[in-house]
Amino acid sequence: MIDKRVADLAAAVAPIHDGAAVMIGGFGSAGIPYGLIDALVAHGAGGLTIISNNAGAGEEGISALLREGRVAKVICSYPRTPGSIWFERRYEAKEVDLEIVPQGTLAERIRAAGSGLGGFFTPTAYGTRLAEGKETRMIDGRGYVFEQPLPADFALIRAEAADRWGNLRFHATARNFNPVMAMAARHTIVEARQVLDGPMEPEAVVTPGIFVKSVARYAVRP
Amino acid sequence: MIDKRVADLAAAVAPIHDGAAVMIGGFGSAGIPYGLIDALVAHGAGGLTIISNNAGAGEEGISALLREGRVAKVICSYPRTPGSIWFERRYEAKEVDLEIVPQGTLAERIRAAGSGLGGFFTPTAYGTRLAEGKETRMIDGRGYVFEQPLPADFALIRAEAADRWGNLRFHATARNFNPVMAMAARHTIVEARQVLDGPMEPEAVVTPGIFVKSVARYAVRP
Amino acid sequence: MIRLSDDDVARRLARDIPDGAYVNLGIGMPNRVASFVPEGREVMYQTENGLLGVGPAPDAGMADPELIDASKKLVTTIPGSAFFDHPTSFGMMRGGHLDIAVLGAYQVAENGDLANWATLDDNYPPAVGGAMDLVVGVPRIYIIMRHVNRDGSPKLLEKCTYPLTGLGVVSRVYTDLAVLDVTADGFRLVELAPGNSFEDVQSVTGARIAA
Amino acid sequence: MIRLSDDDVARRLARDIPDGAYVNLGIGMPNRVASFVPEGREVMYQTENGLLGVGPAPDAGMADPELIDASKKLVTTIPGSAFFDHPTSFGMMRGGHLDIAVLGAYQVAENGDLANWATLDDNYPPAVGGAMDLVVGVPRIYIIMRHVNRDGSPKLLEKCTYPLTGLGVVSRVYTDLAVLDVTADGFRLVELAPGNSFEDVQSVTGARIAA
Repeated sequence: MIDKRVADLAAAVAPIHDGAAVMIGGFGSAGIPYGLIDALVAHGAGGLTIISNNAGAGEEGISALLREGRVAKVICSYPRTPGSIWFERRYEAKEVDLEIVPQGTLAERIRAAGSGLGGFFTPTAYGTRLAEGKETRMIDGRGYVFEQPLPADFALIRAEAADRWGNLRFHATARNFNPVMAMAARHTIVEARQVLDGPMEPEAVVTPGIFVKSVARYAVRP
Repeated sequence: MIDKRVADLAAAVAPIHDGAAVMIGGFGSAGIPYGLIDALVAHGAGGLTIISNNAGAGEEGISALLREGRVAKVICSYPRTPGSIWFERRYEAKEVDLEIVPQGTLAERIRAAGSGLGGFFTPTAYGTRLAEGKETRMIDGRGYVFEQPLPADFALIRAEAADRWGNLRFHATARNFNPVMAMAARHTIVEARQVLDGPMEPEAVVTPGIFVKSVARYAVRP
Repeated sequence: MIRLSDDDVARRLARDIPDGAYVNLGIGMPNRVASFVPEGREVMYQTENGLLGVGPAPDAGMADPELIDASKKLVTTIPGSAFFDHPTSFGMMRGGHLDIAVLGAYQVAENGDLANWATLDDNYPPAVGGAMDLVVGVPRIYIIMRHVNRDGSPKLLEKCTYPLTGLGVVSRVYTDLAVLDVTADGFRLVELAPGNSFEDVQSVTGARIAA
Repeated sequence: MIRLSDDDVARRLARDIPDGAYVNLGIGMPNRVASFVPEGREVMYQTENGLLGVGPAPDAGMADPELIDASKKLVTTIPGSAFFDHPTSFGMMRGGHLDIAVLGAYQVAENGDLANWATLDDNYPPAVGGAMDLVVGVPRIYIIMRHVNRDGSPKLLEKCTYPLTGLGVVSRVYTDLAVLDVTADGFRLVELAPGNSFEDVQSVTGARIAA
């Protein structure tokens, strides 16, 4: 029988090891798996590479991981939101490495990893500082940059609803990076506001369960 | 005001010109825009390049376009289903060119065109006859083939429901190539089994209306 | 010189957003444009975080904390809205499906180069977001900004000195002093803000303007 | 030699499909495997045309003409099913998300090369479908086929003579005479069909089998 439901958030994050690359869904405050991140802070794994659009704000979420010194590197598009105090502190103290990736390239690199592609050419960032050192190519008279797939060991995902097969749907703009990160990690962990008793309607599924390893309930909405 | 609804199928296909590259959604008998194809046969445009997974069967759909001599080239993954008599006849008489693309590569080349990418490396077909003459690359010890984006002038799409903004949803396995082709053509034409009076629920939309130019009602289900 | 208010510049730009357009508005001044689009035009705003058809701020008590725009502001849906994920959102941008993007800028060069994501101050960590994807994909990039910096130095230049966001991407610039097109021959004056002379505007611009 | 029936070969292979597996079954003989998977195992079958969780044929009168599998047969959904589009479907394959694919073959070589999409007969137009995507992405490729061609010539070879589908991709081969693993050292016998000797099977195989 297929049943991806686990007892709680702590059980869900237990496999995350020191030095792991961890994708974390969300954009702004929408779709961030706060419950799983709190559980990861409590779990204690360190030396993490965090792949996410932002680098946390305030004392919550990725900020808490940075505050507790668990993060060795951040790969993101926009680390500097008002209130990203813990990222800024760790960055200025050179305690955390930073790789900046344009947002669409970040999404596409993650998708390439999840889809088994070896890389792609994108026009984004051609001729800019973010393309320095990268392979470029002229295609039909236009400049493109070669970008590599970006996989991860784990993905922490926030869903609106999940069933025991791991099928997921999302709420409003909380969808963002969650479906694509679910595809790209070797071990995808989901917090769902609702864990359904029965199956999700097949047409309503956004992320098919094949991409999901475990599901824990976390009913709090930010 | 945004209103993509047009009077009928004939009005929808009227802009298709001789020599156009036309994507046609569907796999097997599911999700094929039979109404639009019939209208295209009646419309009369010829010298077409047809991009689709199959090359028609029986006397309907793409087979009718082939029978009437409107097709100069087919780009597809699987032209040879039982009953592909018109494709076989035209192919054997050297009246139609054929480009065979592995099915996943076909989907991904169409997606690259719709998403503004310059091409990608895929492991599919590496070392086979279908990679002959193509650029290859070893990435982490594995062979990949470079594949180019595949755009089109028009796409003919079959949807279950559409609203006046062009938002679409699909039915069961009639989804297949329809959403990705809707993204990749300069002019995307939709036949919808239902044209809604009001807006579609935003979470239920599979293809956002931005990818759609016109919508005509065609209530027949195969 | 007589300078338009930020709202008046946004109002001027809004006149150039046609009925039926698909538009991405950047954070800050660009975001104000939506409120000035003339009545009777149906415009679909895209926000990069996965919503086409961005509606106004919610009424008190009706906010959905997971329904936000790219600046993290609470928004609503409108009839015709659709939600989608990030790969689809940036496919819309890069694939040329949007009609117009309205962005702010630190600098615009006469060849259309845009600098709007980083300064020369290396103390700050860099942050790029979706700007580089927008500028390569959207056919009309409209810049809305003050004509000069606070210290009076020009933002419209022969060549950008700040790190570039994109090369040759800007179509038109709306400032508190003028509207300028970027052409193959450099900046070309479209119109002056009321009460200013061509010479006034040229004098605070770091590149030649064709009248 | 005593040959298993096609159903018996499918039944033997089905024993190796574990509970909870995600499996793609090719058209023809591979498709029969589903009906022989032992009771109590929940297996999710993927069909490339956009369904995970393929159920059995519909009851009379309940058919949905737009709910089909890759061989265009009418199917049903089961609890836990999901629909998706082609890019997602082939992302599942290439991205290594499926556990097992069961395919037919014209030829399998001792290095795991597979030929199952084209013969040397150029009169037919070529047709590849999704086979090449499956074999590069799915970690376990199981081949189900007759051990020899109708004329008695071997299908298990030192080197394929037909156009390849993929290089070094086959994990295991199930035939009417034996089950063979593909290893770094070539074919290795897993088991013989009842009543056959190793020498019998080796004599109709075009490559050396390690016992």
